[in-house]
Amino acid sequence: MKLVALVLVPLLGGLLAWPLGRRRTEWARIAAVLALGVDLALALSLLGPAGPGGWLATFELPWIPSLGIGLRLGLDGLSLVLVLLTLLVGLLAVFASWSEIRERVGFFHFNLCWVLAGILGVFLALDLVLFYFLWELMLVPMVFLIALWGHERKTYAAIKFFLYTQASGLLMLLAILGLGLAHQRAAGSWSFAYGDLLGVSLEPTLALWLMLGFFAAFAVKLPVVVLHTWLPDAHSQAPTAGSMVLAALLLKTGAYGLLRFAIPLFPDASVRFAPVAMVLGAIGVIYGAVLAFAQTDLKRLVAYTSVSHLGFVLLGIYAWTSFSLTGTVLQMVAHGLSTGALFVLAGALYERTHTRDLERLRGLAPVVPRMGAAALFFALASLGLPGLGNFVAEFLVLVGAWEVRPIPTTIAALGLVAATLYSLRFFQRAFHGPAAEAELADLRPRELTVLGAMGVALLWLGLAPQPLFEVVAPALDVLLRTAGGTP
Amino acid sequence: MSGETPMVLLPLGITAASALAVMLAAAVRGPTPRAATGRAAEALSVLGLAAALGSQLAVAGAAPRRVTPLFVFDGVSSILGAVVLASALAVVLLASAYLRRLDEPWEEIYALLLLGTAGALALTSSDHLVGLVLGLETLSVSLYGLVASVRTRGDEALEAAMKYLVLAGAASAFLLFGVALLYASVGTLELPALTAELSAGTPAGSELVTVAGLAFVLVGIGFKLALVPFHLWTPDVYQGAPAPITAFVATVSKGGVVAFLLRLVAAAGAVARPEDGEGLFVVLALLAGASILVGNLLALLQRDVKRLLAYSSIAHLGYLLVALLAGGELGPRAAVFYLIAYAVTILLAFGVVTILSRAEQEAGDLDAYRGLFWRRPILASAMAAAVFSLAGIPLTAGFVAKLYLLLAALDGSRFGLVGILVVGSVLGLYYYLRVVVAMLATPEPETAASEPVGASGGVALAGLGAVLIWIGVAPSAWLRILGIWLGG
Amino acid sequence: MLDLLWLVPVLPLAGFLALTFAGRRLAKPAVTAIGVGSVGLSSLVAGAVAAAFLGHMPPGGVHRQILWRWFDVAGLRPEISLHLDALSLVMILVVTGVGFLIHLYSAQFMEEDADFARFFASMNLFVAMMLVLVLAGDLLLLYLGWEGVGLCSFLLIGFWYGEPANVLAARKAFVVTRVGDVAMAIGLFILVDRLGTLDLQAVVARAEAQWAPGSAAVVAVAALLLGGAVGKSAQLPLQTWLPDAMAGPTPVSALIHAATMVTAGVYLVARTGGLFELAPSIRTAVAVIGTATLLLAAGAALVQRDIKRILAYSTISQLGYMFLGLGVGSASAAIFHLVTHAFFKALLFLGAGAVIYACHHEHDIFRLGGLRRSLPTVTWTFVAGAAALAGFPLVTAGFYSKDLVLWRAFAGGHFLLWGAGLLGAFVTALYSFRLVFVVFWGETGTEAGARPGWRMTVPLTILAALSLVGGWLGLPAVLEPVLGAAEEMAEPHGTELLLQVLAGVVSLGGIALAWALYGRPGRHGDPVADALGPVGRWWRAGWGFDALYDRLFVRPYDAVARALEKDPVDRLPAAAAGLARGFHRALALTQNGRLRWYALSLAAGATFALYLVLTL
Amino acid sequence: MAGEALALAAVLFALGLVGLLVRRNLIFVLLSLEVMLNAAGLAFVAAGARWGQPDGQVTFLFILAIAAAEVAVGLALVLRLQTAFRSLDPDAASRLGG
Repeated sequence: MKLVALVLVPLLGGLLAWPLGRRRTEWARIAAVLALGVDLALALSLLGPAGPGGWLATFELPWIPSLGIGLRLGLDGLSLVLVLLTLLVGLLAVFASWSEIRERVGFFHFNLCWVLAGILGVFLALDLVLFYFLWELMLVPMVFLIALWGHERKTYAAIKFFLYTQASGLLMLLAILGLGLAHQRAAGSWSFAYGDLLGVSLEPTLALWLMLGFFAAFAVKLPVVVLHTWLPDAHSQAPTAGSMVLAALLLKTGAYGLLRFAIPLFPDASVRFAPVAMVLGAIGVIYGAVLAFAQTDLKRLVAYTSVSHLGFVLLGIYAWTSFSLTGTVLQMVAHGLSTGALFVLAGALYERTHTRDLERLRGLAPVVPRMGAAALFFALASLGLPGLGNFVAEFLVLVGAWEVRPIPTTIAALGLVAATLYSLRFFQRAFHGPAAEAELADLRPRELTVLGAMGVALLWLGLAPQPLFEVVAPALDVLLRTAGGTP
Repeated sequence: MSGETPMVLLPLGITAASALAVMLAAAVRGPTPRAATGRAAEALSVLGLAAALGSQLAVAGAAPRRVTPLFVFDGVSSILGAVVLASALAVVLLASAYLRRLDEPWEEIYALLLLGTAGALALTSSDHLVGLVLGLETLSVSLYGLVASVRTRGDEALEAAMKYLVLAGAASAFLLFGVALLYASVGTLELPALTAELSAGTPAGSELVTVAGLAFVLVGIGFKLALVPFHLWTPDVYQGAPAPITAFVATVSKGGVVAFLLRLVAAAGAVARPEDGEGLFVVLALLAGASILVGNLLALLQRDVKRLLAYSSIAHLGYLLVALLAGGELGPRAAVFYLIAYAVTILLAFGVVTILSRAEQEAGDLDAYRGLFWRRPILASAMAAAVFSLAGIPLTAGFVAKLYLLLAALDGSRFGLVGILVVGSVLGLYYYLRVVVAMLATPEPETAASEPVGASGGVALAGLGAVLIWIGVAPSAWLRILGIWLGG
Repeated sequence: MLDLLWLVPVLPLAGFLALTFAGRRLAKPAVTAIGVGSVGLSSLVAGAVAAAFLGHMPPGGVHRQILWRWFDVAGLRPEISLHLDALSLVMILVVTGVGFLIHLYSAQFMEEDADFARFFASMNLFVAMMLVLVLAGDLLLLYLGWEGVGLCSFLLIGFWYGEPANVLAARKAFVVTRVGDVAMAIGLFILVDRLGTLDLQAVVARAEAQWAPGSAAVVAVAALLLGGAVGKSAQLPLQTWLPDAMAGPTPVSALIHAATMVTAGVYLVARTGGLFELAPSIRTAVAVIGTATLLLAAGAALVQRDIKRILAYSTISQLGYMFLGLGVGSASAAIFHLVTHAFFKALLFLGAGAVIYACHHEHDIFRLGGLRRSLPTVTWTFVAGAAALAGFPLVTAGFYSKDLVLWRAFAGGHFLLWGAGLLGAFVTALYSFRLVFVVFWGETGTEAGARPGWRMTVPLTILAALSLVGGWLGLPAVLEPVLGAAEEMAEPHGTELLLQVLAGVVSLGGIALAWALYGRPGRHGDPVADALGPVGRWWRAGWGFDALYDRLFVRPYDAVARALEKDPVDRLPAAAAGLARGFHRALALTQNGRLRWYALSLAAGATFALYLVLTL
Repeated sequence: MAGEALALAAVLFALGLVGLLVRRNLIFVLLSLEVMLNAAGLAFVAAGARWGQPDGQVTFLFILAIAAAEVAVGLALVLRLQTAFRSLDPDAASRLGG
């Protein structure tokens, strides 16, 4: 029941925030904070020893019984970590948009809460149709966030995002239905339950096609290079909170989908596909980094760094080893925090200077020293400086991937140099050079709190990530065993 | 004929009687003020349709029963009859405010609406080619009148009506000629017997006649369903007709034809040996694929909302055809379910259009919807829900319907059509989203008048919206009813 | 006492944190107290630890302090642990000791700078990271320190970030060293993959147990670790960042060149000597790289005009000696040279800083001159440092340590390398005294302005003393238990003595030549550079490496990035959208509103349906 | 016999269709429509004769009624069209499109 509440609380919070925001804008913000805070407490209360199969909690209720579709939810360590990340980033996003969003505040928080609810649902769903339902559900409010509160090309970006994700989602839907049909033909009864579908034996060609259907949807979200071009537009056009949610959370649903569904459901097909995916991951690391280096729009730059960082995730997932999966999970969390923070900074800069153009942002360090320090810190996180979460994550991913496929791994490792280039370029372009002659307000306490929380979390993940690993380890072990992967 | 027969004929009877009553009311208007007659006609129609719907639901679920060689009352007719009646009721309710704003008498419109509904109702249960012809023509002739019925709509309506009359007349001629040819070659007009005969082998020497007959029947049906390449009339009629009439064309007139097609395909499928059935199926598959692609492509950059919905209806009927072609246990159910979801959705959409429109200046152009969300949030939300349902986004009926439809299509191994469907859906997402984005646009433009929703319109919108979400969130009750009524 | 070891890195780290978060609200004296005091305290603790360690040598000569376990994944359990043995002891003493002196000096040198607190924060972090690096008991923690010093070098080289050139130099330092770091990281991947651990002791032990000498894995690991070391220690081919690194304030150069950063590579190779022993080919490569670097850098140093650049190239060259020492299997000689070099190079940089401080930031040695009259303390301490660098026989530390390296090369049978080293020594003597004579003798160039106060002269004096007497420390004996005793001497002691004399003669010869060319009154110009002509210009440009890399890597990368800027992949969806739009336009033409055309389509459709049904 | 009648009906139908397509006067368009409908009626009668059933004739009666209704509405529209557009060209009214 707690699991249902986990999804419902933000939904209700959003429904509450909308009308409240018409009365007084602060009320909408407070409603959102309260809802997410309560939800966070709820999620934390689920921490505990894992039950059989690694589950911490499960829930089941029939939904469309004639087709074996149910409201099946389950939470294991992996889900829990992502749920906590979602709520944390969600809260921070509310704070980060406190002064940025001034119009239609109630509706903004409604959308924000609903996106978060959709994402939470995705991390919990254990019925494939329900998963798809929530997968699609989270897009619409996200589109609204971009289309309403975005920057100059918001409509273009919103529609592009919508089309990419929906089109790939349709392919996944086909794969889900195909899998359900295969189960129905084999077992004689309908079911879309994750547990039931895990065991379906499929003819190899069919399995490959179905796997590709899932992969398409997750690859768009992740994003995998070639399918990534929605991302720079969406990220750069969205408001700060939108960019945060996109980068920190929405992309992670792709990785989560691969971990939870694409590989365990089709282990053999995934083994066949793994070399391709790992090469794609390595290409993504480099391609994203080179393009990030080339950008002049600050938010676009950060967006391309996501392409690069999520390349590591793809590499790690398809290496399918303990090391790489642990690293992948950590990378998901750490990237969420570091990139989220960079978007907060970009938003703060935009709010003050009204530009995201690196050609025009110059020498800001003496003007806004705190912001400079924060930018440096998160740029360093982004380039994988040891001591911060991203390093441990990338290290584990690469170690794990190295055992499986050294050549793509080496290419990806070169991405660390490329990451240095773009991170330093970003930081130095904006903050170094002859001092800017502008009077700008430095980070305000609220912004400092948001960034501080993210920074502390990154340090914790970089220096003592063991508690996190202990939460996810049972879940990852189960996944590894399910897909018969190498340990 | 047993004693219960009148019961199954009750809905048709009530509808026809209401039509007569409205005509009488109009005829005896005499000195009473115009508005009073109009309202009386409206009340009569609402009551009549509600009663018909009630009786329809009351007789639904009974064992299949044949009444005269022309009609059969079974699950299909129960469901689709209910769909037709409910749609007609919704149209009448939605039209209320629009018609009351008119500067001319409007009670005849109700008479025509009721007559057309009766024709569509007849179609849903007709199991006989002559039944088909009768139902179709009753419906069509009413529609010609309806399209041109509002004088203040001006030249556009007139043009639309003329086009519709000539083209639909030609299509009827094709249909009739096709039926005649089939009759000539097979010797029966009853659908089950006809398909049985056909599957037993085409009578020697009359292959040409038989297949030509089939092809011409398909032309007639394809025209009514606005399938490509018989679709060109659709956007013009949708645009030219008064908004509530467009809603009627989009739902009621489709429901009856789909029922007949369902019977045709089911009958053909039940006896099909691959070599016989394939010809028909291939043609239908081509029509479906072409409709999906062409409909969506035509809608892509369309700026007039009514035209946009017309093109989208072309595509949606293509989707529906995919389910029909899938066959099996799921196919017909998916098709009927899709039709229900589509009817609810499109009624909601045209409901909003109707409420925003005056006969002289209808809310056609997308600009009329710019910033609607901030001016009239509830109407805009309803429109958004409808548009999302058309796009197949979760929480709406369209999502579940599309899911079910795809499942059926995959089950029937219609992979090529599924591929086309996916491409078409993606194209569709673009223009549906454009409508939503326009409604969210800021800053909202200054607008002259804001038309009141009216009580009956409000009730209809609320009901349609509720059903839309209900189906989208908890469809299992609906699926169960379908399972029971459609058997299997 | 040993349990206080953790304080050694933590104190400067605490200084960094305090200055970062409160620095701008503190008065300068308070900043000085925190910045200098934290490192000072750290050096005191280090001294106490050293006393305790040497007093009661722990069993095995190693003291381990485990702070916490970093993580535990699939059997890999890196720890945040401190590893104290003779090698790390020497290193922490040098880092904290020399580091403290440099901090003290900076307190005056940087007094006028607006970003005083930021400067000390970065310096403290630099020291802390270097201490983490040398104390790490686990290669992963070592890597943390390793990258940490890279970061700090970035922060400090680019300290005056208002100047675009400094910004570029800072980025260059970080990026070039990171290239090496990536190589090292891949080496670590192999270690984890094959050995399942990154613990320093376990790695060497397991490597010896599992890997045959010269096997592919160990060669690969050693080569990759060498890649890291080459980057940090500015050896060929990754030496290009160091000459530019002088863009930072002079104390920063002193810190980078003496106590921290560049010595990390030497330390790493010494620390993982066990692996290199298993990979003889790579060890030879170390020696060859060292020798090549020492010659190239010495040549470049000979023709520079910028005082700090001369010292920078001399650092590269001296690091080459250390690599030579490592390569011929005498890590203790290399570390010995590292220590003495730390003394005299810190001294030289601080002296150069004092000159620059006094002479209005004039860097060109030919515009300076005759400073021995106005800056006597600086002059004499600088001469002491230069003498140590030149290996002035008997009375300087540099002589002993350099000679030990050369002797070990000779004794190991690497005559060619020995010869090259000797040649390098001659050039070293020549260029160091070229610098001394041009700057401090001759006619007065730039007038000396500000006089250095006690906070600058005290460190200079202490370092001068250490540069002179540091050679008698007997360090090799302390280090040999850790780094392995030198192999049995192939030659009798007589040869060693003979070679020492030879080295002394070479050094004196170089100094004499320098006097002849630059020292005698009335001399003008730069005869060596003039004699070398275009070759000299080539050398002055660092043998053209910068230009080469610019063509080979920087410009192509820029070009590729610019070409990709608009993301060519984005044309795909654009093309798809264009296609759809084209279809839409074409189809929209059919909707022309004409009744007869519509009727025609009906007829055509019917015909088509008929045709289909007939043919199927 | 039935064959020939059907062929005649087909010819009539085709003539009607061609008339519909080529005539530039709405009155004649409606007439062509009548021809097509009657062709269908003829086919029904012929088919009924072939099978000796009354169904054909009955349907023909239906068709007569249908055709009458069509034309009635059609002529009404033609009247209004004539006043609105001052033309009986079927393509005169083509404002809708696109």
